[in-house]
Amino acid sequence: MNDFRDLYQEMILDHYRSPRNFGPLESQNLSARGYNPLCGDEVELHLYRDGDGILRDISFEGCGCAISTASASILSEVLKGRPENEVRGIFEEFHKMITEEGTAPEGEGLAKLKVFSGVKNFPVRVKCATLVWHTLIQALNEKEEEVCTE
Amino acid sequence: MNDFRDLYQEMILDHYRSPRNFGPLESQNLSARGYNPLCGDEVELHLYRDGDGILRDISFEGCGCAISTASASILSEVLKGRPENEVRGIFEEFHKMITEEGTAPEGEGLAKLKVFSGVKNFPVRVKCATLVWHTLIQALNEKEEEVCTE
Amino acid sequence: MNRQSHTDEPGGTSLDLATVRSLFPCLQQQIHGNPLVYLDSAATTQKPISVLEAMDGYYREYCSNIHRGIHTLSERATAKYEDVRNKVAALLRAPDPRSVVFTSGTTEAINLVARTIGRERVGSGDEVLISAMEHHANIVPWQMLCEEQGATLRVIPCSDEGDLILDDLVDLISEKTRIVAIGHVSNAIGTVNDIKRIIHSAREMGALTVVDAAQSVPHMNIDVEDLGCDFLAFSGHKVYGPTGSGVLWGRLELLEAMKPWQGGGDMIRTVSFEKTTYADVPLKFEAGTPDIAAVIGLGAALDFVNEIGLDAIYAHEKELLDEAVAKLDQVSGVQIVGRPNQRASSISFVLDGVHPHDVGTILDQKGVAVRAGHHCAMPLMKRFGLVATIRASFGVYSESEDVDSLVEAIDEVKVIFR
Amino acid sequence: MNRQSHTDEPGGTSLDLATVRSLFPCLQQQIHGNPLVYLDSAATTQKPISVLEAMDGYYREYCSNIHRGIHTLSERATAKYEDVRNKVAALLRAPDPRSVVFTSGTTEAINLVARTIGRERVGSGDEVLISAMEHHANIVPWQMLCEEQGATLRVIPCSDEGDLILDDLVDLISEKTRIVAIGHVSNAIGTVNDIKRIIHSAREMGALTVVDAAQSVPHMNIDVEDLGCDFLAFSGHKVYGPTGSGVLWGRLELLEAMKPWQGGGDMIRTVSFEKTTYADVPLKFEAGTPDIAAVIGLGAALDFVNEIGLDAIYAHEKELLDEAVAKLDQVSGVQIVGRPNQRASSISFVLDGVHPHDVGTILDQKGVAVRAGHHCAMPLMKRFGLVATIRASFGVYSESEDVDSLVEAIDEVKVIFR
Ligand SMILES: Cc1ncc(COP(=O)(O)O)c(C=O)c1O
Ligand SMILES: Cc1ncc(COP(=O)(O)O)c(C=O)c1O
Repeated sequence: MNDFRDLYQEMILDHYRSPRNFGPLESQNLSARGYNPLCGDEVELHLYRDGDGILRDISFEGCGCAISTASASILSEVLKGRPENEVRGIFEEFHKMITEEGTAPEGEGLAKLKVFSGVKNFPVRVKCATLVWHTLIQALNEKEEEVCTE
Repeated sequence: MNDFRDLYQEMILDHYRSPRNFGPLESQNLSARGYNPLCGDEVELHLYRDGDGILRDISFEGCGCAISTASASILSEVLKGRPENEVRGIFEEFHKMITEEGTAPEGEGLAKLKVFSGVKNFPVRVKCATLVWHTLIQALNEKEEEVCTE
Repeated sequence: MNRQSHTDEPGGTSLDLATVRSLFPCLQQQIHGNPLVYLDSAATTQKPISVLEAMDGYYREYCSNIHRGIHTLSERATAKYEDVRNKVAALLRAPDPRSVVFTSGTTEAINLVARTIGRERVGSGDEVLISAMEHHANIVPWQMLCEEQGATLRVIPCSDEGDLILDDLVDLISEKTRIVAIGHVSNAIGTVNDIKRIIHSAREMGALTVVDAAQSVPHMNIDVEDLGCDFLAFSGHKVYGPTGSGVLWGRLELLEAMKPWQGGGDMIRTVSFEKTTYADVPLKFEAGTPDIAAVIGLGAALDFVNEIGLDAIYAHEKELLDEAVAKLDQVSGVQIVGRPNQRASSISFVLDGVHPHDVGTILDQKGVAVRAGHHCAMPLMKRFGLVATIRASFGVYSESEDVDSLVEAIDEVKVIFR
Repeated sequence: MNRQSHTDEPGGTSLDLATVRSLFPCLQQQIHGNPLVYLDSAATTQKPISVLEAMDGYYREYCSNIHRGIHTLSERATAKYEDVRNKVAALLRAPDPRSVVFTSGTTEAINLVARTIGRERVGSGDEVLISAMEHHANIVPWQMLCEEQGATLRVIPCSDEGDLILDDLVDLISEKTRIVAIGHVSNAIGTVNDIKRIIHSAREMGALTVVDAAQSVPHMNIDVEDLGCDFLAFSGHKVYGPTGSGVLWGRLELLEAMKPWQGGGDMIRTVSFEKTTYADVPLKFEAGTPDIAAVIGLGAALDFVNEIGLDAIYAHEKELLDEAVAKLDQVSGVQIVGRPNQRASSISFVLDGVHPHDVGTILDQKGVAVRAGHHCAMPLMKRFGLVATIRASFGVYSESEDVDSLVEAIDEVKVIFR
């Protein structure tokens, strides 16, 4: 049996109740919107990427369910200050972790992402956890269309 | 088991091979067309009804399968010279005979219709046996549309 | 025609629930170690064994294509298929089985109407009226039609209680109104609408009326003559029948005058490259090989429903709905969405501080199957300022214990999200 | 994606016919006291037990609606349903499963194309090209489209042998030709058409190509990339699957650019009364609750077909078709309609002095199930100066004894009609 307590770990609930980096971003120079038709949730991601490709600042608005909100909140904390290339690699590892038997992304400051490893046992919730990540990639690719996790 | 020999009685086969009253009718003052989408067969019925409502002459063209051809041929023989009202009554009895446990139409000169009693055991062939009859009623009612036994 | 007699005493027959439940194999299972509590019947009902056996019987004993076949298997299949038309006509108290068109579901039935007579009747500047609580299946086809024809979509508003506001009906329905398409029962919040009144007003102004009966046919007796509507659509899979079966009932004279929709086999009388003539109703609207097995299964489903009786089903479900409302009202943090005058099928609610999606996941872990989402009724969600709700919906096999399991599981959610 | 390997040696696997036949419950019966000889597979095939079990499994174990459901049953059903998309893509060697749209059958698939991209591409003065041997499903939708748009329907003629005459293809396909819609295998006379050549010519002139593969998918390997077509349609019930299942495959970029057809749930992304946005392909084209059970059954049918292999099926059926042609040629009075270069699925014939309908009735009494009629191909019948033929059609379970029973029963017809 998959225990839903693996899914709803304390850290996730905490970020759900008090999301970090929530709100608009004055310095923003990149942004994108994502939509999850399953829960009806929408996220808007704001980024400031400097000339060296470093994500200097990240914030988000919207979201809804605990998983997608916590995912956005933790993403914003964990990725702030990292270079774009590294961020793309982290998403790949993160995606593996929650869909296949992959391990959590390794590296300094990434331990928090491990709280989402329980999502693997809840396939319909994978889209909730990845919505903000797909939106991030969309923003980095400077694509206009809204991301949709259909 | 329903024996198909009950269906294909000698008289039916005879009328199929040599249909009586086949061809146009010079004196015609009523006519109608009927179509059976199941076998693709079409029948055109020609009538001469006199002022007293007597069917003085009957002929047909078209048809196709043994049952519908024999039905048209035997109808033309059996009904010639009968008043319209009687003819409608005969159709009702005929219809009962080939769909429910009705007996054959009684009356002088109607015995031939009995050869169709075997049709009762072949429900999909009922339309073949009745096509010309429905067409007859259509002609008597002076309706324009083609009859279709859908 | 094979009409069923309908008793006048609602609840006259009381339901033997244990026996009823034993007829549904899918209910006899555990989910994550808990007995399945199926509260998603508005999405699709479970199917009794008799329905599965009817379909299996077709496939094992007389599997063949219908119409125009002269061999024994085809003859049997055709007779069985056509007999279901009589059963549907009897269910809807429709005088003529030829007015019953088989479709793949409610959605196809509504699209058929919009794309045939809808196109003919609705022109530039005309109006189509729907309500604020329609399912997308009764919004999008009309929206597409209005866009194509330059017509306007108007909407009967919904009160905070979740009832349609009919006071201004005279303003909403005018000579411009060509079609009024209304859901009988809301799949999202369970409101039973006073469609008779709406139909009456629409007819007075000469508008066509279309009833989306997807959520009423499974729960209450329907009489199309008494309602006075022109078209009525429902889905077999929501009334204990198979997926792939559905019905469009229409007034015979309208169906006869309508152009066909899809082209193909069975819907034609004769085809040549120069000229094609169409079959009579209902075959004119049933192009191609229909879902023969599903229609035969629908026949068995209607037999099942008739055996218990829709009055008994309605009474049983009403009792459960009342009980669920009362018990959910006791749970702190639960807000029921809509307090309609009359309710059938469903209850929607939200839980303070927890997203419906999270509620759904945890309930599922407890074996309780509910829907969490917009229930294909986004405009209604918006009306209530929500993006999603949790919906519990009931069927003939639902029992009081299901309500208790639901409430217990919600308590568990609250523990986690405390 | 779950691609099957395809052996290059036709007939390399030889078929264990007794085992195959034992998988089909409906074949194990007597008709009028004679063993059933089912020679009507072109109308619909019999279904193997595995298909019935797959559907039954859905209804008994995880019956629920799909997409947007977050409970376990819905999750299982969604995964099973979506997995069949992969199987269909593998069957057709389609690179992307999103290019597979589930429909209720070939008829709906062709209508979908005609009503969406057909409407957009075909205007006044344009032409649509079909062939003289199309099934009504691939005639009537184009005829309706041409009539509506003021376009012209043109027809590739058919030779006395029953082959399409392709010599004048350059004259038939011009810049005016917007769509070329061709049947791969004739359901009426069994011709395998050289569609690759036709598609090539059509593409050169910029016309869209639509393949009616209803009678080819059950009998031969198909590779949509190799064929080069834009759309391809088939019916599940003709390839050992359930009624109600069908497929439209289309080029992804075309599907993506196309407007949706039917409106409803599942095909939308967001709905408001002001603005509705549509889901991505393939869901954009799957409005409403699909025939979930039938799609799951189709998955099992494709597994069955893959296990035997279409090369082996083709080889087995070719042997039987050759044998049937040879034996029917020996029966005096029998005239086979069409002697095509390559044949699959069916043989049509007439018997001197006996109407096909009467032949059909007597054959049925002997347990031999054939079709007698126009086979939804009236223009082709007319081409041969006939109103009807008798058609014997074959499947993987057909055997040499079936051919003998057919010939014996024809002898009996001749005795009666002597
Ligand atoms: C060649 C061909 N095209 C189209 C169809 C129509 O298929 P369906 O009736 O399953 O939609 C058929 C089957 O009758 C066929 O044989
Ligand atoms: C009120 C209402 N209308 C229409 C539909 C659409 O039915 P289907 O998906 O069976 O076509 C539904 C079911 O989801 C419904 O509840």
